[in-house]
Amino acid sequence: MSTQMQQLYQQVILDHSRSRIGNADLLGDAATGAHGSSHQINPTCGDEIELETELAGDGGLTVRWSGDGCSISMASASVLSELAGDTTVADMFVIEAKFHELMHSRGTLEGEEEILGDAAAFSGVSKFPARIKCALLSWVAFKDALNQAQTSLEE
Amino acid sequence: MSTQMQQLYQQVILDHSRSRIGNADLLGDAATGAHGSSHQINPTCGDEIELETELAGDGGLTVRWSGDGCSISMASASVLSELAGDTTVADMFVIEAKFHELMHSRGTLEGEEEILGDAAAFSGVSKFPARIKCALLSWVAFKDALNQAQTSLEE
Amino acid sequence: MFSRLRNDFPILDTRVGESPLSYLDSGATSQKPQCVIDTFTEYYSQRNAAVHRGAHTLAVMATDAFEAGREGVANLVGGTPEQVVWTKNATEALNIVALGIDRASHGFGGEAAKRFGLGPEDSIVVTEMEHHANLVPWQQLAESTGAQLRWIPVTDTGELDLSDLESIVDETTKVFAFTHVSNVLGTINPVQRLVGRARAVDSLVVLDACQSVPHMPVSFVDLDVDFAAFSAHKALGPTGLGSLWGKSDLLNSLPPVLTGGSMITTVTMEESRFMDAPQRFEAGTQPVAEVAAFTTAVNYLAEVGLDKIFDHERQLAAVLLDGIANIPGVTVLGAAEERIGTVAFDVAGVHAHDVGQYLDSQGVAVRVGHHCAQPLHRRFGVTATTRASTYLYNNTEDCEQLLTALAEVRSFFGAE
Amino acid sequence: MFSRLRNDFPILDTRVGESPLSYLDSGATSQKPQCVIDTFTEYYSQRNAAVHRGAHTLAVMATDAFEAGREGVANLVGGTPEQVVWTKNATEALNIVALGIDRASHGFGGEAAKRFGLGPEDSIVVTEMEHHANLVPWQQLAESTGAQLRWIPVTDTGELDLSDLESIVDETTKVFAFTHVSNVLGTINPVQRLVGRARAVDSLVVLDACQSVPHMPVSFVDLDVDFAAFSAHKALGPTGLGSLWGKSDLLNSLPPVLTGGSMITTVTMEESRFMDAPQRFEAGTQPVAEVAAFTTAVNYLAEVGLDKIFDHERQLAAVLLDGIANIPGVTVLGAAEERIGTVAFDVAGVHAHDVGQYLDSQGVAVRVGHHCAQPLHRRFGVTATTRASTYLYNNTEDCEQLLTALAEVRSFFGAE
Ligand SMILES: Cc1ncc(COP(=O)(O)O)c(C=O)c1O
Ligand SMILES: Cc1ncc(COP(=O)(O)O)c(C=O)c1O
Repeated sequence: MSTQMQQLYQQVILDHSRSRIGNADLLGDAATGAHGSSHQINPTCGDEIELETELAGDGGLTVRWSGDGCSISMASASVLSELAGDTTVADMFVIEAKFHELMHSRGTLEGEEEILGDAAAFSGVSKFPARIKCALLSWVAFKDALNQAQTSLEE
Repeated sequence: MSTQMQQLYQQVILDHSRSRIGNADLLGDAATGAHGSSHQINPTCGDEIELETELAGDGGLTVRWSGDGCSISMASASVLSELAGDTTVADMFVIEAKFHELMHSRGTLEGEEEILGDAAAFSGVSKFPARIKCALLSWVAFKDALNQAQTSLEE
Repeated sequence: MFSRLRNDFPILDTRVGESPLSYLDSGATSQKPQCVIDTFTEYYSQRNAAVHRGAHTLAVMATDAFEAGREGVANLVGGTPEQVVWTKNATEALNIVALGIDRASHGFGGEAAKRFGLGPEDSIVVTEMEHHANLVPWQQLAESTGAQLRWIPVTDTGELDLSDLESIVDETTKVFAFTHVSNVLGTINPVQRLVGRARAVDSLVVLDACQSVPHMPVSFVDLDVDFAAFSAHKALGPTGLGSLWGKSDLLNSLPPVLTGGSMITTVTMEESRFMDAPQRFEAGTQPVAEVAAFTTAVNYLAEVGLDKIFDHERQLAAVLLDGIANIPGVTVLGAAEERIGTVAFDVAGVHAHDVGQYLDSQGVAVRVGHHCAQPLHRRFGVTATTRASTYLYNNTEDCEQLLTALAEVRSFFGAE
Repeated sequence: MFSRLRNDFPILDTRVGESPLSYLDSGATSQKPQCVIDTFTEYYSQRNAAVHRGAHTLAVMATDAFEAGREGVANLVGGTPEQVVWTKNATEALNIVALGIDRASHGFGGEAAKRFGLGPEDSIVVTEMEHHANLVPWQQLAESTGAQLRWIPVTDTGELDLSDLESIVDETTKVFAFTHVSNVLGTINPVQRLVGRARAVDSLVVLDACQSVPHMPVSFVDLDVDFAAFSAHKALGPTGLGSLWGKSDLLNSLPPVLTGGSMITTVTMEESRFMDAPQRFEAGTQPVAEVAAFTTAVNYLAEVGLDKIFDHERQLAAVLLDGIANIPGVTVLGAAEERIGTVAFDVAGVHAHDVGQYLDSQGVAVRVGHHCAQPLHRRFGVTATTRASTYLYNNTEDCEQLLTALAEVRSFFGAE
């Protein structure tokens, strides 16, 4: 087994891909309060995710998702949900930007664990151009859904 | 000057291209009796010819044409008109077939002067694939027009 | 012979990490023998020029190469050189037919094109196993003309379910478009039976021959189809080239889609007249070097013999199918008897993307995803599969390399 | 520098009969430097695979090469990689726009595409100097939508006659399509002025950049055009490749014409959804090796410098124009100040086909005919001309070789 493969499929990732945090029934139209939802698809492989965000008054947020995809995309959604549960909206934007940067680093960056938590384990993915989209799928959905939630808050 | 060029532009061809036999005002709709007319165009260079045939009761025929094109295409129409004036319809079909064969011979055939007359001078053209269409333009028009004339005779 | 010709393909010596390359993705695109690669060098160093427009020596040589390619294809698939239209890929070829019919249905092409006209009372029939290239253009045509789109379903064994053929392809059917061979299941469809039905209801037949022409002897004349499409790059030829084959009277009356230079006879500012096929469909500068290279490829295939290639790949298919049957948790899609060496499978508990990644780490190049056949995957209840597809240069070792790696996948991902 | 780089082009060593080759037909297609030719060998021997669909190593390398090409083009002509769509040639690029507007006018593409809709109250404007590729598709669009086709006439000096610009391009004008540089006259058109007028009436601008991109620095961003088309094969790149450049919001709302695999997000049997640009317009397997080779070509051009290329060709144009002025009976079409090294001429008493044949016998490769611009030729009262067109690899000797041969033509054909 090549070390690249071991970096790609770190144990954290494999674990998250199996016990998926945030993977739950969606509220859909039943959602109330400041919320947003986004459906993203990776046309190359057909991977899909539907992701909902709910904003609490105190700046906390909840993420729920349902999806079908490879271990990288599912683990990424799980890690994202875990992080979102532990932090504020403002911090999540920082994390999102960092994660994005990491994914496009082509292996030149190390994931900063203090900021990224388990998401740092995805640093190996950036060496596999074809898999970057997998890792980002849920984050794209997250950004989109969060934007909607914030807009609904402002209204 | 290469010998190929001399074979292509034989003096007979250059002469015909300047004093063009059969190059005359067309009758158009004024034509009576067994006749036909055809317009052919070489899309590559825009060369055109409009050619009319008239069948006499005795199997003789007249060819008239008007056109705009290179020396090969104009000389070919001229030679054709000369031949048509000297022979019968039946013979012209033989000549047409021979000329067609000659043009597609890629230089492997000699033109038979007893049959082809001045048209034998076109043997050099067959070595220039891009020019074969020039040499054949009037012949295609002739075949088409002659078919029409014969059809109108049968009616 | 087949062990020897492998040496003609320089890319097969590549090493992936520590493993030799086992290239089992020829269903997507084939590798090229040295002689095809050399044709590019030779063409661009000795006879590159624009074709059909010049009297100069290079232009004549380029035109010769370009037209010789049509003869090569006609020898390969039947018919005459004029029946061979060059396209950028098979997708363009299929679109030329669908969009040509669209334009005919909207009054283009005059009297001659009326035979192609479609309306709300008509139907177009495809199958559930089509590649998107032979489905989406027909959906668009149905939308544009109001014609109904119908399809022949697929059985659990991955074959066309012909029990309702007579009611699906009926008197309303004006176009029947189907694939010769499935690019996912490897199934060879009963073209004769389908063409027979089309003829009975006087429907046009459009054959997607992308996965048949490279792998078995095919004659579009014997199959009696009206139009057929295939791509050069899947048949040892270069990228950037495909072909539309058609019956001449149909090609000459179908309105062209892409218009411009080299396909017209006269152009005024107000209007234009179009040439006959094949030029009619070849607007603009054509892939001339590609045609030259493909001509070399076609000769190569003819020398090896497509019957022999077919047998060789049947043997490889058997190795793959037998081997996979022994790997727990791996299920092959479809089980048709008549097939080529294309095998798609599902690995329980591991997503195809991850399977492909693992196989790649072991030097095995396969395709993962829906292989441009989403409806077929949905039919089998999956969104993505892993597909191994063979070609003449593959050998038993390539298959064994896949089988060995595949047996390790589920444990690597903890799916056992 | 320019004398040195000539050695990079192997075909220029060809001898035609007893003469060296003077290749003056780059307006039709350019020759390729060794590095571009080598890219084919390198690509097919080391990284050939289908792009965008696979996780395996070769597929990743092929995808990288393919996408890097977009970056190269964006560096060349401005904008971002997503604005660069690969096509088979420039003709396809122009057709994508014209046919996309056609489809939008017939209800395709939903709300977003409504902005493109054309009807009988609208007009499309072209010019009298267009290549058929930028004329015929607009004629077809006019026929399909009922819109009026108008054109800007050409003056005796071979320039656009802009005296009636305001009445030709008016409030009804929805599309204004014109060439940057004439492929016959060499005239460089005043793009800024034309775009200004289009903006004033809120019309789309489509630029045919086939003859500008290879020969001078061009920025589609600075020119502020909406769409632009050019071909790789005229810019040291391979046959089988062209490009459509567009503003992103326009590209993303224009309905695609060719549909099939790799341009969809979801496909059911009933309907399909399309990706954003550039993939939206790239159905089926793409010319990947061609993109890799063109990337090499673009780098080569950048290294030489398009400003230097422009100056070099201006000098050659002067040699040609001065020389021809001294040959009795030869008349150049047009006399624009702003021009590239493309010179079309008429020889009194000798048909262009014969002129070209004679020049070829002296090793000079030029184009003869209407150069896909029949209306422009009609405008100058001729059906065919002889055209010499230069590129960076040409030198003064090439021009002299043409001039010497040209001076002999009329006596050879007895036209003096
Ligand atoms: C001005 C112009 N427009 C369009 C084209 C068509 O380009 P292509 O043949 O690559 O489609 C050409 C060249 O043939 C041209 O010179
Ligand atoms: C069955 C089938 N049809 C159509 C296509 C499309 O061919 P291309 O990509 O050359 O357009 C393919 C391959 O991708 C295929 O396998």
